[in-house]
Amino acid sequence: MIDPVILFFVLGAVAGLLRSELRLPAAIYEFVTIVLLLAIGLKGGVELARQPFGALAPQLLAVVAMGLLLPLIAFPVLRYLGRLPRADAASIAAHYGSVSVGTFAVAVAYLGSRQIDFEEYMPVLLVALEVPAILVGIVLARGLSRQTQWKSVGHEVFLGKGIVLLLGGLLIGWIAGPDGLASIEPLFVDLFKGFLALFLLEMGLITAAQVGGLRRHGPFLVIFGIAMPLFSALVGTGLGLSLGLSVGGITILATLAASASYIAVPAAMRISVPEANPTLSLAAALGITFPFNVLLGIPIYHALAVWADAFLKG
Amino acid sequence: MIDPVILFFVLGAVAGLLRSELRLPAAIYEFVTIVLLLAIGLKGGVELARQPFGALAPQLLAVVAMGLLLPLIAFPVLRYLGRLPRADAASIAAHYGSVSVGTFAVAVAYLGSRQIDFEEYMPVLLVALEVPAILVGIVLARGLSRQTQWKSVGHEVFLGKGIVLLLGGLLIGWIAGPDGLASIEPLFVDLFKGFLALFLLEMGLITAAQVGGLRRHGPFLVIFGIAMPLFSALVGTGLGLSLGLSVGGITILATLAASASYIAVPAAMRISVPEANPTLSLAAALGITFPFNVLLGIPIYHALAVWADAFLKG
Amino acid sequence: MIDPVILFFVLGAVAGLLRSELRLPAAIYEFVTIVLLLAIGLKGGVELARQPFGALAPQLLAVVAMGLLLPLIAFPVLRYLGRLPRADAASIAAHYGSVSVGTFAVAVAYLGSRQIDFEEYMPVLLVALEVPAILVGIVLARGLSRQTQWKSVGHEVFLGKGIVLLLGGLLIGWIAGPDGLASIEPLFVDLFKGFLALFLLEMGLITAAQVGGLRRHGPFLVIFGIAMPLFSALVGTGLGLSLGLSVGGITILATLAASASYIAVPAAMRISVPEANPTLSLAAALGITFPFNVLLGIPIYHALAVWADAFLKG
Amino acid sequence: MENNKRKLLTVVTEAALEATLIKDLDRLNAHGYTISDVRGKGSRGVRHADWDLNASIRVEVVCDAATAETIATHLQTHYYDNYAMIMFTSDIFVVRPEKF
Amino acid sequence: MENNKRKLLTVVTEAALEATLIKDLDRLNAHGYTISDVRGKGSRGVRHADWDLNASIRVEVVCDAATAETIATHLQTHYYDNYAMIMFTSDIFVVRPEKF
Amino acid sequence: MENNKRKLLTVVTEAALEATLIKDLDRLNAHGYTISDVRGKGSRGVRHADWDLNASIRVEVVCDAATAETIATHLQTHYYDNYAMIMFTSDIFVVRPEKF
Ligand SMILES: Nc1ncnc2c1ncn2[C@@H]1O[C@H](COP(=O)(O)O)[C@@H](O)[C@H]1O
Ligand SMILES: Nc1ncnc2c1ncn2[C@@H]1O[C@H](COP(=O)(O)O)[C@@H](O)[C@H]1O
Ligand SMILES: Nc1ncnc2c1ncn2[C@@H]1O[C@H](COP(=O)(O)O)[C@@H](O)[C@H]1O
Ligand code: NA
Ligand code: NA
Ligand code: NA
Repeated sequence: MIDPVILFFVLGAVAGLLRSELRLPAAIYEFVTIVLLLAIGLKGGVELARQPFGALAPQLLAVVAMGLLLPLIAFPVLRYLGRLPRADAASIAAHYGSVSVGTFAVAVAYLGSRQIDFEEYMPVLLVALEVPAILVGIVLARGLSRQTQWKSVGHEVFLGKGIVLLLGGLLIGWIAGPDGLASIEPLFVDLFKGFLALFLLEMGLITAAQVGGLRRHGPFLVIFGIAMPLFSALVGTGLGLSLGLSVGGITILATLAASASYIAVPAAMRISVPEANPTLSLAAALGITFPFNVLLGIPIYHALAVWADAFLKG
Repeated sequence: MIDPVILFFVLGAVAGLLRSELRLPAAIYEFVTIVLLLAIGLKGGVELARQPFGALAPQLLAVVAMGLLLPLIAFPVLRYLGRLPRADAASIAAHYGSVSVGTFAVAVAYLGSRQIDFEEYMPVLLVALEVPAILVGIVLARGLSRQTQWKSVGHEVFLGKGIVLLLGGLLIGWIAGPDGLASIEPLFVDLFKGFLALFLLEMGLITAAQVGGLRRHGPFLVIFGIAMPLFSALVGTGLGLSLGLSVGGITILATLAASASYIAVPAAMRISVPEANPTLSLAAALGITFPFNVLLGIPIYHALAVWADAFLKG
Repeated sequence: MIDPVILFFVLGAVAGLLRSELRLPAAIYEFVTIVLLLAIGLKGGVELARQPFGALAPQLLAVVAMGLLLPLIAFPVLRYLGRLPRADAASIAAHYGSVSVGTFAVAVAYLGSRQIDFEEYMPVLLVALEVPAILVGIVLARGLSRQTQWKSVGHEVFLGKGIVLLLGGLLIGWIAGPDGLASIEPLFVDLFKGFLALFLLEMGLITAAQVGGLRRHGPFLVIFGIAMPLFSALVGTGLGLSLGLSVGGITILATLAASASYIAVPAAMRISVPEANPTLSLAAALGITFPFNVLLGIPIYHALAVWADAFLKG
Repeated sequence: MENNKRKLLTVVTEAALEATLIKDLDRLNAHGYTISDVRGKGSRGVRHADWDLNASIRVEVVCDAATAETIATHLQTHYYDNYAMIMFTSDIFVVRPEKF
Repeated sequence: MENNKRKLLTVVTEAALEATLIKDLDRLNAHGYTISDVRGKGSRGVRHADWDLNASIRVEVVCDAATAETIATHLQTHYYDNYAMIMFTSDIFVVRPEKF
Repeated sequence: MENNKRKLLTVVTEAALEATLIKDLDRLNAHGYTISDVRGKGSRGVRHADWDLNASIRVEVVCDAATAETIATHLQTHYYDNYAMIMFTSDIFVVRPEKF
């Protein structure tokens, strides 16, 4: 059974490819994004309240290490196999080391509609994975140059909309607890999938608009945009196994690893590594990897998690 | 008992006439419209899944024929009785041959709050009725001239926001089925009437702004804007009877026939028949016919359907 | 237990002070405001339907008298203690004599989550309190000069968004009654606190932006911004007691008295008393009084109401 | 070609003035105007449009030099002291000069 | 400094024309364009952008005088009669003239 | 009348640069600026504002010729190579020249 939110993505993509005049107003796309980010944070925060925070430290460290590692693997592939200029290779590597909140939301919806549980602190890992790859990307592009204005990079990265809303939601959920949140659930829980559907409709339209970029920049990006998430998902699966996560948790962690950022990282790269061509990274992250993950990747990562879990236990 | 959504329309109209500064931001009006269009499509799609699609073919054909016929009747009335220039007569005829989604939604709400059932594939007929009158209008204005860029007309007409969202909703509802849609019902079902209320609030404001246009263009438009929907409703009632529809279905079909487009047709006419004065058609469709249908027409069409149904059976 | 909506306010204020790029699009802030205003009106209207309207007349008169009195007390304090120019003193006095719908909504949420009842016609008093202080403010600034264009002032004041939506909601609720409104409750009732949370998030951001204004205009405004609502709350409590209101009703009336307008009054003053510096009044009303009321004031006014009620009965 | 020379008068000011300005322009014989939403900074501080009272508009009027002068003087007299406002004119060449 | 002189062609018209105008500009050799949403009033009445058909846009094209002339003539011939539209040009000095 | 002649510097560029440009303008002695949201097309392709990274802004600064020159040079040096950006100046006449 295909989840209807995926069908909204397909509708958007088809409408975009047919050059329909359909468009979600920018303010509405922003509204939907804000509600989704807060909802994800709130849900994670409520769960955090149920368990000692300290217990999360090892997971956090391991996941940050993965966020540093993945762009370091992607960079030489892009630079030498893809023959991309240094700045472009660094920027794309940063996109793939970081995460996509939209893809995370689809994975949550996927598991939810199959009633598969997962460790509910996953939003914390989502937040932890957003930033490290950005720093690696900047260093890969510039070296550890003095010229980089780390203070303003830090401001841009840690006070961007995504982090503030996710972290803010986490804290509010943590302080208010499940009872406190009951009164705002109609907006942040009941409407979650409806808003996800609208979000994916617009994502479909945006994805379709990236096709031009892809056509210009050739087949390497297409292959990279599929191979890299598959590889990263393997890394994520391995990490999930060794952290002792449930099948649901492994699926989510693999999805996080496999997803490529298209909000926080592009904005940060545009300011910090301006000579990188944003068309390249967005064509790959949005034009290939996002639809791949949403349509095929998540079921694959789930199957992988089931298999790996059974294999280990068997 | 008067439906509260109608009261929102009255509130908007009164606020507009008093020149209040009240205004729904354009992005919100668009948002509300998008959700309503998708919701109507989704609901129709779910019902389509329950029955063989082929069975709809005769209804579809009959309804398209009505969509071609109505503007052909309206045109000579406007041209010779109303002494309107050819382009204006053709454009107004196209507006009245096509349909208004807002009026349809009010009729659905009207029947819903009276627990009157209707054939749930009505949204399919809604889609089918949007386009034919536009083509008739263009031919009436231009003849079958070679100059008309039918390709770009077709693009404009079939890939406009309205058709894409209605058809897209239909397809998603059809594929996902009732169970699949359960998770997005809080947005597309539970909020339907609330969003309809906001939509009608803004429609009231827009309607009030048409009064100036009416004052300038005289009493003929006022009479036409009431007489034409009454006549069309008779045609729709007759067609509904002969297709064997239920009382609810006849009411809806009569309402569709009686309603005048104010989204798809104005946009298409502005591009395809630019010499037609849009103030005229909007003053009639929005300033007269929309409020008439919403406040008085729908109850009348319902009474007519009850009477016709009883008469036939009796 | 702290209400989560308050935490959204804190999140917004902190994000604003840290100069995060977080921002609610203007259209969404407007959307949320419109829904809240309508929701408050609808709820009040439903209750009005349950009781004879005439019974409200004494309450209305008393409350209007309070709305005229409070700015007359604030004015000399601002003018002579604060040494503010006449126009500024008059304008700030008008802000504090009028009311803040956002503060009212937080008080309603506060009582709601503690299951404390209050007289449900409170939204009527809210409407009644919006306007008188504006007229007093204009007269304080100008005298009863002929130059004042009372007609356009009246238009501005009575046909502003706030009054139209509150009054419109009241009327719709009154006509439609509780059963009629059932179908639009998912939007106007279930989502109320979620929308209030988003509203307070943006209010936090706006409040943080007022800090600059405060820094420039010194400590007098800070003291006034806390002392004035405390004093007004005493007046409101006394009035509530003498009108025989319940503990909940006294709390709301005290909150209304204590709150300072930041929508209707600033807009009216900008046009009618343009020489008043809007930075001053907004710094006080938004930068000090709004957060004070929301974070500390409402619990204080509630405690005061409990004490006063017990004292009187004991 | 000289007879199609006109003035473009540009005013950037508070959104709160919009309705008032429109009435003034009608009275002062402007044949039309174009308004857009903007944000900015000037001597009266930052106006970043995050909410109603902080929003700004740009008003543009195409007209002859005398009308531009009249309007500019009127606005300067009535609003410059109490509102965030700047104003400037530039030379333009219009198509269909009879309209302006 | 004279070789960086160009024309700025400004068109204010109905939003419904946007897609059509973009195609025209591409065909008429404009190297670029900038569009913004506006509202306003002119000989065809008030256009206050409260909904789609009532919305207006401002289209600006930086180009040489000959291109400006061509575009202006094309728009005047094709749209002036049936659409709310005004048009004017002004003299500007561009940075990096080779772009335009 | 000559002492009220100033320059209007217009920059159309990526919305991502807004915060950076504002800091630059403050440092380079612009007394103010006006920003509006636009969409468009240029040598770096179509920027139709459907989402953040694809959005453009128009920045306008009224200032004297020397300041305009300084700002234009600064922007050209720092951003022209890596960002979608065009820039031009025009002559304007300001009301209350002491403000600029
Ligand atoms: N030098 C300038 N260049 C461009 N726009 C300006 C300038 N000065 C002021 N403005 C605009 O005019 C508005 C009002 O200016 P002011 O009255 O100086 O605060 C500001 O918010 C800006 O949008
Ligand atoms: N004199 C004018 N000054 C500035 N803008 C104008 C003027 N006349 C018309 N406009 C703008 O151009 C649009 C179309 O003008 P029109 O075709 O005269 O109705 C109007 O809606 C205004 O936005
Ligand atoms: N010839 C032009 N006329 C008007 N606007 C232009 C022109 N060229 C570029 N632009 C605007 O400047 C932005 C950046 O241009 P570019 O760097 O050439 O891609 C474009 O997205 C347009 O909004
Ligand atoms: Na990743
Ligand atoms: Na019809
Ligand atoms: Na008060």
